[in-house]
Amino acid sequence: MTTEAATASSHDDHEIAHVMPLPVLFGVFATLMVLTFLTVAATWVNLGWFNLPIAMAIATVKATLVALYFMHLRYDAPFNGLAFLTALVFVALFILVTLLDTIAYKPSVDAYRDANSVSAPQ
Amino acid sequence: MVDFAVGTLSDLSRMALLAQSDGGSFWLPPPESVSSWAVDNVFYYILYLSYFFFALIFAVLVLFVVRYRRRPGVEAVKTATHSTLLEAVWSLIPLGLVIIMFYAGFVGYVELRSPPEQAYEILVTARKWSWQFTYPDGTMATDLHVPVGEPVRLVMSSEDVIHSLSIPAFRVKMDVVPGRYTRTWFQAKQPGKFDLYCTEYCGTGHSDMLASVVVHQREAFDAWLVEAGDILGNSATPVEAGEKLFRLHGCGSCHSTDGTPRIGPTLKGIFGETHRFSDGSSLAVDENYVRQSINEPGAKIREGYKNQMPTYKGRLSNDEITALIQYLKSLDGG
Amino acid sequence: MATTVDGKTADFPTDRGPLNYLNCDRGILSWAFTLDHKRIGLMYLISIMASLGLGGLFAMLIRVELAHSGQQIVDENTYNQLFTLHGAIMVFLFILPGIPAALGNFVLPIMLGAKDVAFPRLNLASYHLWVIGALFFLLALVTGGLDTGWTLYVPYAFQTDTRVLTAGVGAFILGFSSIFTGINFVATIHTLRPPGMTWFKMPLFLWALYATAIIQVLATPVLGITLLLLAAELVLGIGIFDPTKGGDPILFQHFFWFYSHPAVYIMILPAMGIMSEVIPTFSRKHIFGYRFIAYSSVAIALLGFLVWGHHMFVSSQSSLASTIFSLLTFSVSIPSAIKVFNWLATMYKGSIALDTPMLYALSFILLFGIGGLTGLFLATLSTDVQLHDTYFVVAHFHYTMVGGTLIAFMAGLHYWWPKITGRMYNEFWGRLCSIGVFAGFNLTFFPQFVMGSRGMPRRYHDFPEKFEIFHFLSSIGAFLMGLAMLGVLIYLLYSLFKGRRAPANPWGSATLEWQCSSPPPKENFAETPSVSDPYDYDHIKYDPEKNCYYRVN
Amino acid sequence: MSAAPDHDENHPHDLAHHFDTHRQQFDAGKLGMWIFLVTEILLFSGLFCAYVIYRANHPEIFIYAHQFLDKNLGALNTAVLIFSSLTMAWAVRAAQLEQKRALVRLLSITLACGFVFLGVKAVEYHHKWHDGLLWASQYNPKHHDSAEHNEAGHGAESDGEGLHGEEPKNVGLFFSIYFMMTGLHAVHVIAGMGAIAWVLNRARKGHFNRRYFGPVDFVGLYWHLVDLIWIYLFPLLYLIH
Ligand code: HEA
Ligand code: HEA
Ligand code: HEC
Ligand code: CUA
Ligand SMILES: [Cu+2]
Repeated sequence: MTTEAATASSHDDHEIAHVMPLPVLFGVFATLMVLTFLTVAATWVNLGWFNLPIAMAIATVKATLVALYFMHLRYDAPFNGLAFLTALVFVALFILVTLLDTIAYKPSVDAYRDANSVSAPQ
Repeated sequence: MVDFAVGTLSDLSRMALLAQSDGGSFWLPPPESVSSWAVDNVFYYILYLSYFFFALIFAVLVLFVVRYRRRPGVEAVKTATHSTLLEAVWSLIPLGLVIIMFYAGFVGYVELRSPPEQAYEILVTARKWSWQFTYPDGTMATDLHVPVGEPVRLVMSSEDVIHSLSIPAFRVKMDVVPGRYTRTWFQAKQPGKFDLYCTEYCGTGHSDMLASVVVHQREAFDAWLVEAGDILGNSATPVEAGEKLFRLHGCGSCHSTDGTPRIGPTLKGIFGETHRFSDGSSLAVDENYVRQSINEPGAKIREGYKNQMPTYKGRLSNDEITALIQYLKSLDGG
Repeated sequence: MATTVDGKTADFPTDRGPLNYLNCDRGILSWAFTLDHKRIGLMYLISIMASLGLGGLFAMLIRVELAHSGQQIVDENTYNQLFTLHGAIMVFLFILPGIPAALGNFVLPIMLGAKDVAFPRLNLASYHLWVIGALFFLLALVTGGLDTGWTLYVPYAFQTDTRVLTAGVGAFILGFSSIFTGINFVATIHTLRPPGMTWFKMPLFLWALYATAIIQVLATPVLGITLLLLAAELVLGIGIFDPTKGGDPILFQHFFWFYSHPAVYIMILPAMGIMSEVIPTFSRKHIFGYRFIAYSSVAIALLGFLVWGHHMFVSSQSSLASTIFSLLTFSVSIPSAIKVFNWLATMYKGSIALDTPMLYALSFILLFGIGGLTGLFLATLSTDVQLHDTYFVVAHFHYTMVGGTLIAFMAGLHYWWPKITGRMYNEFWGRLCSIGVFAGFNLTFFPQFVMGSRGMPRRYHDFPEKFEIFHFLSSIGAFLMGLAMLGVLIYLLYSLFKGRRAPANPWGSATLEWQCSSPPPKENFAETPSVSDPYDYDHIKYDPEKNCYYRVN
Repeated sequence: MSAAPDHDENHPHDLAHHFDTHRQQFDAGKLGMWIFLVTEILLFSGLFCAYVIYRANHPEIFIYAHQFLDKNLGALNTAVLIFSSLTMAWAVRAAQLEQKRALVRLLSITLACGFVFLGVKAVEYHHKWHDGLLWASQYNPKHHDSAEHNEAGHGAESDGEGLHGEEPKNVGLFFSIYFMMTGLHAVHVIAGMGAIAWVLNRARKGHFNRRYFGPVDFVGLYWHLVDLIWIYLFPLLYLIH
């Protein structure tokens, strides 16, 4: 790929960003489609609670592929990837801590609901 | 200017005196519940640490400013631009101190959040903008009466927005949240009367959402409970009973008795009036209509108002409703 | 016609270059659509000072109402609007954009030695969004006000008749304005540093702005989604936060504080950055512990995300979560402590000049010290039960936001005023008013600690007799402070017309912005400035004749 | 040495005045875009948080309600978005290699995919609207009294067994979350399409070359993020067990 880019005339001669080879793009696309099919297929069998982690795992593989190849992260300045990961870490923090709290106080909500089970008018 | 300074100084000294005069310290009101230590001990620990660090910073700052103030011909002296040791010292010392702080606060918190098994349970209902305390025998009151020396557990819920029950003398504070129960507890040390505030902002009447906590000896408490429970019996007239019920059940938070509309229509002088309803019908107000309004408020919605009134079916007996009706009728004269 | 002052021979230290950023283009449009970070910064500065004035006006009305128990000038509903609007305006319009968008915008590229921020158009958009957001706030103000408290807690916010939706839209837009500033600062600091300007050659103000930008980028979007969900509730009734529809009002508080706690560090970090410039300059001493201060900014920014639940200790948040949050909250106080002690150490054996910026800086150390130390009472689980939602909290956050940020803003404003306007203000009045602000401030808010710990709840239109004395003192103090602030406004305005022309480097600072003329030329530097240690004052010498400093190499 | 002139000959017109090289300009833009994506992720985090909390505390609502979503349409839209991501990534390549015709074509295809996605979404929303499957305050399901509903072949999922189970309380909350998530996502799709249309126009005018293709790349990043979020939305909303 480098040669292709370098043929254009210019004085600052190294390319500005990595150019994605077409086979990689197609390969990633095909994998994504297969994985999409797999997520749907996974719901045909009932694995109980296990369905959710499977679906999430597949989604995460897909997301990683998109980020690494379609979004060039693999060839990019590491800081960009770091920013992306940081975002995910903070999202996880936000969700997990809030979740922890809601689960812990749920009994006091349920107790009230059971005691006042005339549901509010809609 | 001098007057002002003198005045301010004397105000400041009054502030200090006033603080002492109620038996509390400059900072905290007197500790009136057995768990007050849970707050006070840590409070003073942090307070003295803060005095220390503030004094330290203040002293160093003044010293440096005086000693090293800029003078002609005197240049700054080059000193080290960093010292890992020094910096480690002044990170690690505070670190140790705050860990103690956290732990002491945690121990206190556990105390404040763990009522003893055998506690006297009172239900608290908060609504804009009044408190209602319901005792195990069904008695209701708008002030919180409790026996001295016994643990009391409050089980609280709100009918509208978030409120918060705060009794500073007992070091008690807990939000009262719609759609769930929240709990708190305390055990009063001695009889007396204390302030109870709503400390979560809840709208117009937030600063009026006050009540008293009255701590009785056990016998006096029992007597109070009997008396408070029998509203019809301990009132001279049905009208007086009706007025008490009106207050206890918080009707006044939506209805005025002086003619001004609020969330609900005023209840002054409604008897004999003809009211129109949102479905277009109309009716002359009589005892049956008022009884229905209280038992099934949604049946007829007064024009211009929303269906916001809760039902009182099961909460008010027939006789109590009769007393309420007498009271409402009495408003006509005034 | 050199635009850098690189030796005693430089011919114009007291002379402004014929063309500077202020007069190079004329006409209102050349301002409204300028891409110059200095002009944008200046427009921000004027705007946020107007907001400060408006918020301050509401504060004065609050204090009049609370001077005595019983109703003084306004009824309950109006009072509720007063503190809400005071809080909301001060937070969203003044203090969050305050230092970064106004002073930061002006100074950041120059300090860095760059011509502009990385995305000048985004910068302009940020300002335009600020204006639109402010207009929504004003719209809410005139069409029915807002009475929810600045925290917008539900379900009250669903039930009030006031303009929650309008104000919410305003705050949403202001959030984007803040995000744009943050994105710009991160990208600028990463990619526009000229040769020689390494990360550890950067002035600490830039580290502070960088840390602030991290928070702006990571936290503000959560405010956005919170407001979006609030709006969807008001318009559609989606019920996620509404207990009558099966929703959870405490969840709203988690959302709100996930943003708003980090936001308090958006307020304080840039203020600390200003301290790290002003204190070394006026002590003529190298900053002590550069790296610790730099790292502690980033540490505060990141740790600040772990503590939001300390606002919810008595909200019915679970004890488990409360315990974790309390523990983590203390972690933030360590980097703060490091900074305070390092500033003090910087002054050791210095040559301390008590000019106005330095007086504010010294006030900052004392007042932020009190504000931070009282934060420890609130971070502790059991004491917070007593103190939550009382005036103790009100006093705590005024000591940090006013005693900390506003005072630091004043320090920065006076410090960079000559650079921004090209004029010197009157030093005598400057010192006098800074003392007035200090005294008035303490008289206003110190009594509030005492009444707070004794139980006085916040957001109260009226109060029991026993708190009378505290409230009265507080009101007196507020007027004193208001008066001093008015004095500041007057002598600053006066200096624009009658002030002495400012030299390039009036204070003897070593950072780059003092190497270009006052006010700076359009593209900051015609010659690439020489980058060296930003706290090395050996090369900066005083010229008593011209009453300014020059650089020797 | 006067103030820097607005244009000098060494400074190309597609390099902004405050940058020294194209590379610096590109890196700054790319970093800026990534940080913007970070803010987008955190914007969505609130909705994911609401989702996780209600799903963890009230799984019955989700299990019951997801039957009303059409898996096939969801999968179709997933495929459409992934395909559009491919054409977008390819477009960036074309821009880098100065293949102008390919660039214009690929961007057009991407844009078209956006329309298809929105079209499918509109069909889904329409069905929900028709069936009263709306957010909490408007939730008013009509499935029990409309027999022709199942014959029309939508609504209940393809296994065609009709509805399982008692309706739990507060099912409307699921639809609140569903509409907020897919709605906000759709807004992002629309914004992305606007951005694509803008670069498409510039591409037609030949603005891009191997040193200046930043806008294509940045819009691409944004578009991929929109895809990435959908990759999670699809199993979370449509494929619940
Ligand atoms: C600029 C804004 C700012 C800053 C910097 C801070 C800083 C801190 N805040 Fe504050 N806070 C607010 C603004 C701010 N706060 C606001 C606006 C509210 C109320 C919002 C509302 O409800 O309306 C609030 C409320 C608030 C609460 C909730 C109270 C309640 O509602 O019940 C808590 C609880 O933990 C808290 C804690 C802290 C702590 C631990 C710090 C720490 O970061 C402080 C660290 C600093 C120091 C510790 C001082 C320096 C160090 C030394 C002098 C050395 C000695 C130190 C040790 C021995 C440790 N704050
Ligand atoms: C940056 C934030 C900020 C600032 C600067 C201030 C400044 C002040 N605040 Fe405020 N305050 C808040 C943020 C702030 N406050 C918040 C968030 C709340 C909570 C709201 C809520 O509960 O929802 C609050 C609440 C609050 C209360 C509690 C109300 C209640 O709970 O019932 C009180 C009461 O005394 C008060 C008083 C004051 C006073 C006297 C000042 C003084 O310091 C003001 C000084 C005066 C001025 C600044 C005006 C002078 C200006 C000019 C003359 C023109 C401009 C000139 C120049 C810029 C040079 N504030
Ligand atoms: C939460 C607010 C609220 C409370 C508490 C409340 N009401 Fe009402 N009330 C309303 C509203 C709103 C209406 C008008 C709508 C309607 O007719 O239901 C109303 C209507 C009425 C009416 C009919 C008035 C008319 O003019 O037609 C009567 C009588 C009444 N209430 C009595 C009471 C009594 C007695 C109590 C206390 C035991 C009480 N209400 C408590 C809100 C309230
Ligand atoms: Cu009830 Cu405040
Ligand atoms: Cu906080």
